[in-house]
Amino acid sequence: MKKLNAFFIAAALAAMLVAPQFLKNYGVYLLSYWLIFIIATMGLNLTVGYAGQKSLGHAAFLGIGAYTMALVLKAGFSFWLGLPLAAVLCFAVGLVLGFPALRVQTIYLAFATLGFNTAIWLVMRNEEWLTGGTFGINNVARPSLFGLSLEGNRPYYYLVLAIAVVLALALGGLLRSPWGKAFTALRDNPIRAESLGISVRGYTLLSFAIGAAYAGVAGGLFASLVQFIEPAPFTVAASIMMYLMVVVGGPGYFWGPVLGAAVGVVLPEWLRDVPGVSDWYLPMFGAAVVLLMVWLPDGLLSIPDRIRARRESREASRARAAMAQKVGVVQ
Amino acid sequence: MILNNLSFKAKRGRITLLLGPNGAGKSTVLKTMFGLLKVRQGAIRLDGQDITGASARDLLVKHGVAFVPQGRNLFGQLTAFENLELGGITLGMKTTRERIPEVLEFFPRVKERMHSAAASLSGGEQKQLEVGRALLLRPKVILIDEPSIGLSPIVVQDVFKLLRRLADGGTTVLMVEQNVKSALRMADEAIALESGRLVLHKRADELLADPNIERLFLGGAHAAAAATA
Amino acid sequence: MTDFLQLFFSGLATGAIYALAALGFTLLWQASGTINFAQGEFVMLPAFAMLAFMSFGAPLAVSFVLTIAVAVGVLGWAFKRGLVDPLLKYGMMPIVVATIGLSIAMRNGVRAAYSAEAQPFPSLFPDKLFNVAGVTITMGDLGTFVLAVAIVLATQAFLVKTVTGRAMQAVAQNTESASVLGINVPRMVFYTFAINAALAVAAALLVTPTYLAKFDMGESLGSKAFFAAIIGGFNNSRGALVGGLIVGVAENLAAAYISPAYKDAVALVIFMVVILFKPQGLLGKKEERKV
Amino acid sequence: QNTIQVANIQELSGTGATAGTNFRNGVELAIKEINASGGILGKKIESAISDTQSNPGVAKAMAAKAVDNGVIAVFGPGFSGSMIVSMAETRRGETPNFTGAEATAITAQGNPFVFRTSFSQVNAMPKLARYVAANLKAKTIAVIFVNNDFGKGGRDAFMKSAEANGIKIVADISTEPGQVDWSAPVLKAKQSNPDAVFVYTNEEESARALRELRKQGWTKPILGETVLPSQKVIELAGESANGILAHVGLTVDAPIPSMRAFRAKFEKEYKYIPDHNGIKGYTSVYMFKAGVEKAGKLDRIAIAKALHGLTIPVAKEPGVLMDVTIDDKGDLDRESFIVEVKNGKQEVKEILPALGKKQ
Amino acid sequence: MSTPVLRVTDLRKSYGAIQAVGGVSFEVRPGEIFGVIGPNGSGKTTLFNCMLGQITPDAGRIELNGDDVTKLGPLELNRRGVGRTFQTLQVFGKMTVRENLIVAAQEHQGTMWSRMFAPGDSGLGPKADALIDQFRIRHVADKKAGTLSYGQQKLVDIGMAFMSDPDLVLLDEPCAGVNPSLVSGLSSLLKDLNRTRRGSFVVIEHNMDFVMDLCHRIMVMVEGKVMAIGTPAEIRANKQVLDAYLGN
Ligand SMILES: Nc1ncnc2c1ncn2[C@@H]1O[C@H](COP(=O)(O)OP(=O)(O)OP(=O)(O)O)[C@@H](O)[C@H]1O
Ligand SMILES: Nc1ncnc2c1ncn2[C@@H]1O[C@H](COP(=O)(O)OP(=O)(O)OP(=O)(O)O)[C@@H](O)[C@H]1O
Ligand SMILES: [Mg+2]
Ligand SMILES: [Mg+2]
Repeated sequence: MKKLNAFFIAAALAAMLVAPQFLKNYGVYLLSYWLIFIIATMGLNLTVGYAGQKSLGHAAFLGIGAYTMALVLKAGFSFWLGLPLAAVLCFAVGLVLGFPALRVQTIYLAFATLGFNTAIWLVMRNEEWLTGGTFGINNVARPSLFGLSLEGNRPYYYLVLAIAVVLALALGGLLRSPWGKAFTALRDNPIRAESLGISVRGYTLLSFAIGAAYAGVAGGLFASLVQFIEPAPFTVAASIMMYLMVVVGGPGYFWGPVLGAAVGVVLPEWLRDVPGVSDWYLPMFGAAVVLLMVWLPDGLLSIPDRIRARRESREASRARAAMAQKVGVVQ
Repeated sequence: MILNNLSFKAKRGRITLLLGPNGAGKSTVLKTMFGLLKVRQGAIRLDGQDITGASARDLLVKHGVAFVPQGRNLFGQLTAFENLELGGITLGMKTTRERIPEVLEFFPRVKERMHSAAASLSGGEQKQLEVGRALLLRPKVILIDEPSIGLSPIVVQDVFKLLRRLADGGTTVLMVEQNVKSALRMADEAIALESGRLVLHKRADELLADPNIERLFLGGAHAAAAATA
Repeated sequence: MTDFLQLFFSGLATGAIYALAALGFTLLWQASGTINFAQGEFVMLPAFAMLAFMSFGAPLAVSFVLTIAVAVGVLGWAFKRGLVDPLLKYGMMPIVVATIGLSIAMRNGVRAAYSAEAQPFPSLFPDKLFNVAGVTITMGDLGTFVLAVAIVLATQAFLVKTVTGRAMQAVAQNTESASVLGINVPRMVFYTFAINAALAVAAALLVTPTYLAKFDMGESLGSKAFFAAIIGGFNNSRGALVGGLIVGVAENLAAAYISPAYKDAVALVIFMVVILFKPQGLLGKKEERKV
Repeated sequence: QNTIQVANIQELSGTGATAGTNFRNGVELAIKEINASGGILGKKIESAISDTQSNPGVAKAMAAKAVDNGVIAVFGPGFSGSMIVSMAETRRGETPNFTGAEATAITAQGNPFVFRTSFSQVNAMPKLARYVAANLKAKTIAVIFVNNDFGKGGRDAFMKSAEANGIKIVADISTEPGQVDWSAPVLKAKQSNPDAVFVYTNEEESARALRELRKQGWTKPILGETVLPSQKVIELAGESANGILAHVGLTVDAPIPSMRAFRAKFEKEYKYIPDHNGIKGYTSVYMFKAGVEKAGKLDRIAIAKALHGLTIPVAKEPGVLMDVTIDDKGDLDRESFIVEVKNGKQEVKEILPALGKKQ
Repeated sequence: MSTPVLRVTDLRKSYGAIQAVGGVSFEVRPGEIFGVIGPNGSGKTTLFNCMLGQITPDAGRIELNGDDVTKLGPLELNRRGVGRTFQTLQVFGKMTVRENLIVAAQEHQGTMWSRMFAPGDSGLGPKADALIDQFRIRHVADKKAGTLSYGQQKLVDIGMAFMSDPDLVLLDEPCAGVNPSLVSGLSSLLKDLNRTRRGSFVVIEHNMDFVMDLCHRIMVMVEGKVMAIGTPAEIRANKQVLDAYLGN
């Protein structure tokens, strides 16, 4: 099983590495877009999927990251300052947003984060002196590394890929450590967790902050990818979309965001080109999401679990049947 | 698969006790009989009538079967009184209101807390409320899963006495208990399960008189099977 | 002062609209423990259905009745069977996401199949203006307000006072206990969704003359209603009314006296304060003891 | 290659859907006509429609895709934000790009491949302001605008030209896209007691604003630009629309035979009356056609070059509906109208000459 | 005499008109097994929840090893070596039994920072396995705790309370729903821990055989007040207690 997994990962990574050679600008751009949403939803998956905090405000962090990057670049500083700054800023704001989560839980927390998102969006739209308001910020540059320009779509894609891989490794490590269990405990039963010395406060705040930092990095990369930002991609609707990606992929599954972001980003693009769909690609996308949920309520990545469960129950019943024959029934 | 090739009879007007270690499948038996879980194979009959696969509602309304599950099964935000009212939802509001005071007589503790939210009651109070809610229906058959959990000794005795009285009045009682000794004292028959299989079916007084009883139950049902086989 | 009153009364009329849409949220929450992110689209679709019936020459009243019948079937029964039944036991996340998908499908489906243009919608009320103490009120505002309040109160009474209503709530709180008590769970859940569908049609009838029939009308309506429901209390239908009115009035006053650009922020501030200090909403019931 | 590949990239879903759909339909109608009458240089046009979801990130992707596919021209998108990012792609692909977007920044960057299909707000607003100052003698105006890039851009441009014409802005009122309750903005406008109110919002909001103005007993002039007196707003607002006075760059109600004919064709094809975006889409294809024909070959750079400084008279190319001149930045110039809404219909009060002619 | 492990002085908690706990005082000595019995609704669980910081008492004082801990929350108390079980089942339903046990003690290993890089089971695997065997739940060790039977979940809950080797454990009806054979096992486990580690326990229980056999001293609560404190023999002989609680 472990070997199979490693093989899959290696194959996927290899595919991601060579893919741009076979794609034109659009394809490469789309892949970068997808990777950026993988990074963002990896963070959200930590908050929602692992720690069980219902957050509907993730797009706000994406936005904060994007604006940080744009403003840093506009001010003449480097991309390489912008990216960590975006992460740190989002980490800090994430910590602050975590505080409501200490007071309210479940849907009420979802409401609170949704309100937070709207507030951030209002600031982005109305504070024209800072954010350019509805006109947005144009000509956001792409970086260069060791004198190598990453301006082109391909080089930039490789940068995004590298960052995504590094962040995935970091998250994987974190989740495998006792922290991962603590987050899950928090999700399952915070009252019990608290009485076992698991700091609900600490882990809740951290789950928000780390999740937010991922979104911040994603936002920074996003700004440079599109090279123009305005408030629209950071609305509550965008948060809801990211939430959708996490749940469709499989909340609490490490690779969930990869599939979820594919559903959210790549699927609609693919549907555009399906013959006969054209104008109906969005309704089809919506319907696909509904069907996916009905079919796999625990997300796409629950498929292996399902197969395993089925196999196990088959084996168990076979074993019992054999046993029953041997023992017989006492009357 | 949790239950395996299990057959037994519970007789009318008798208290049949379902015993066994944790995870033996006792609760599963009751849930399955009450139509909450699907039967993979086999049949459940009531008075000779096949009720396999009947819905909980049909069992309750048509066949007079009531069920008191093991876990928490109250509507936490409603008051104790409202919970009782809902308990009689299949009887109609008028009958229910008439019967509630009778039931409350048995459980003075609940009566005092009648207008508190069910979730704010203590564990034992909640259990009493649940038992009371089922008695309201005056069922012909009552399936009851570990009524003694959380009840103080006096109340356990009271509940057992009450069940005895119901049985003597013709009600069929099928009860799961871990409070083995006191339960055996009031029951008519006992069945023991182990890993979803039936390992013993005896008269309660016989089992109680068995000099090995201590060892039987302290040593687990495996020993019981061995002893009786 | 007249200005203030003008704003206040206009706000009440708008708030009543929000309340009506918010009612759907509270109803589904109370009676099935779900949140329907397609609630706005559940209002949008009947609006177009009524327009369609009218385009075949049916009068408004007939279209309304026909649409209710269709909605109970499609938005009630089919929604329950196709989406809620298979997902309810998996908790809230899958349902929420499925309804998000549904809203995307409905919104864009109407756009692709019908049109992206806004369509006018006939008002139930004559186009008449009143002038009371310097405050102008339209017949439509007044009628909408009165009907919306009546509908909300009637729904609340139904849930609390009738046996069926109580059984519906019981199902939402604890499905397993409800079935143990012999409550017909599937039927109660169906009632919930049927009523929700019918309410959505009523909301469409009252709301669309102002909102105009447009494929994305559900989006803003849905989010305002959502805020309203939270402020009032998700588990109380009267809360929807209170929440709706508060949002409607507060927005207006904020736009006039504070900052129009931040008018949405005012509803938001109220919303945040309510969530943090009384998360169950102004009229909502407190959650239960946990240990 | 036997066909001319073009991309029709528009806001077909999301907030820009109404405008985008109109523009798309206009483009498609023109293509259909051109193909029916033999195409351009004997070749048929084939268009690939794509939806930006009103999202710049997606618009950029769509433009990149179009360039990847080697299209000869791109039509759209119409959102200024989307256009700003997508035109970087078409510039990279050296592909002529026609847009309905109005923001000044689009042609200000010196991109040799962008072409407008209507006035920019900076060109349109002075015409309105001049007319208001001269004919209405209004001294003070309240401005109600929608707080998005369209509304904000129009407001900025209008305020500037109003002040240039000696008109004072006494109230500057922002509203939300999709706003339903208009009592507060209208009340604020009333309180500032201006000689006229200028309303610059999208269709539905305009209709609601008009109704609220009537409800609150507004009797002074209501000024607008293109959207406010549009057919859709009149349909939605009913009687409340009467009395609007507005500058209109393009209107299907213009007393011009070619425009009437277009309106009829469009309505036949799509079962509704187009707004100015429909005209923009339609005429842009004919502008493209004129460009290609002038260049004489299907060469993107040559086409773009040919279009700069080109004047296309209706006499030569009826599809442009009105004589139009494209300047060297890609901005265009043509006649426009001052209209008044009476009995639910636009009536042209005055035809304003093209800017170039006047000076 | 050494300081008591736990001293409760005049603790009070009311819910509106209902006085759940009305002035309770007692001490638990080091190495003592202290029983709390009383009729349903007499305030035992409420007392526990107050002592463990789950709810705030209206008045009174709680001392742990001489320190005032009245205002501390469950987290802080756990860090000071207090473990507990719950009357209503509280396990991590989506984690396996083994994970439940491991997570129950991991926060007592190393620092937050070091835990970030520690192995997934924090080195607690063997300890968890030992408990699993002791409770005879090996066959369900890798099942999700939420799918276990009532009694099995109860055992997991009890096991979690002991994973971090607490000095004081508060158990709320540990025997409820547990098979008699395991009840006696539990009894020996507690006695064992009490002897070897001098662990102190407070046990709420309705199973009199268990309480009388296990506890050194027993407190009887009625209507939120202390009716009697004494050795099992004294309690058994107390007429008042017999009437109020034990029956014949
Ligand atoms: N939903 C489920 N999924 C998987 N296994 C289950 C599920 N429900 C019950 N089981 C398993 O079935 C077995 C029997 O459970 P059941 O609740 O019937 O036991 P029980 O005899 O009532 O035990 P107890 O005395 O502890 O209440 C247990 O091993 C349990 O783990
Ligand atoms: N949150 C609450 N709101 C209102 N009343 C409460 C609340 N918590 C407890 N009570 C009341 O306080 C009393 C004491 O409850 P508690 O749970 O402490 O009893 P207990 O001694 O543990 O009983 P049992 O043996 O049945 O578990 C009960 O009558 C209960 O109804
Ligand atoms: Mg059981
Ligand atoms: Mg208790």
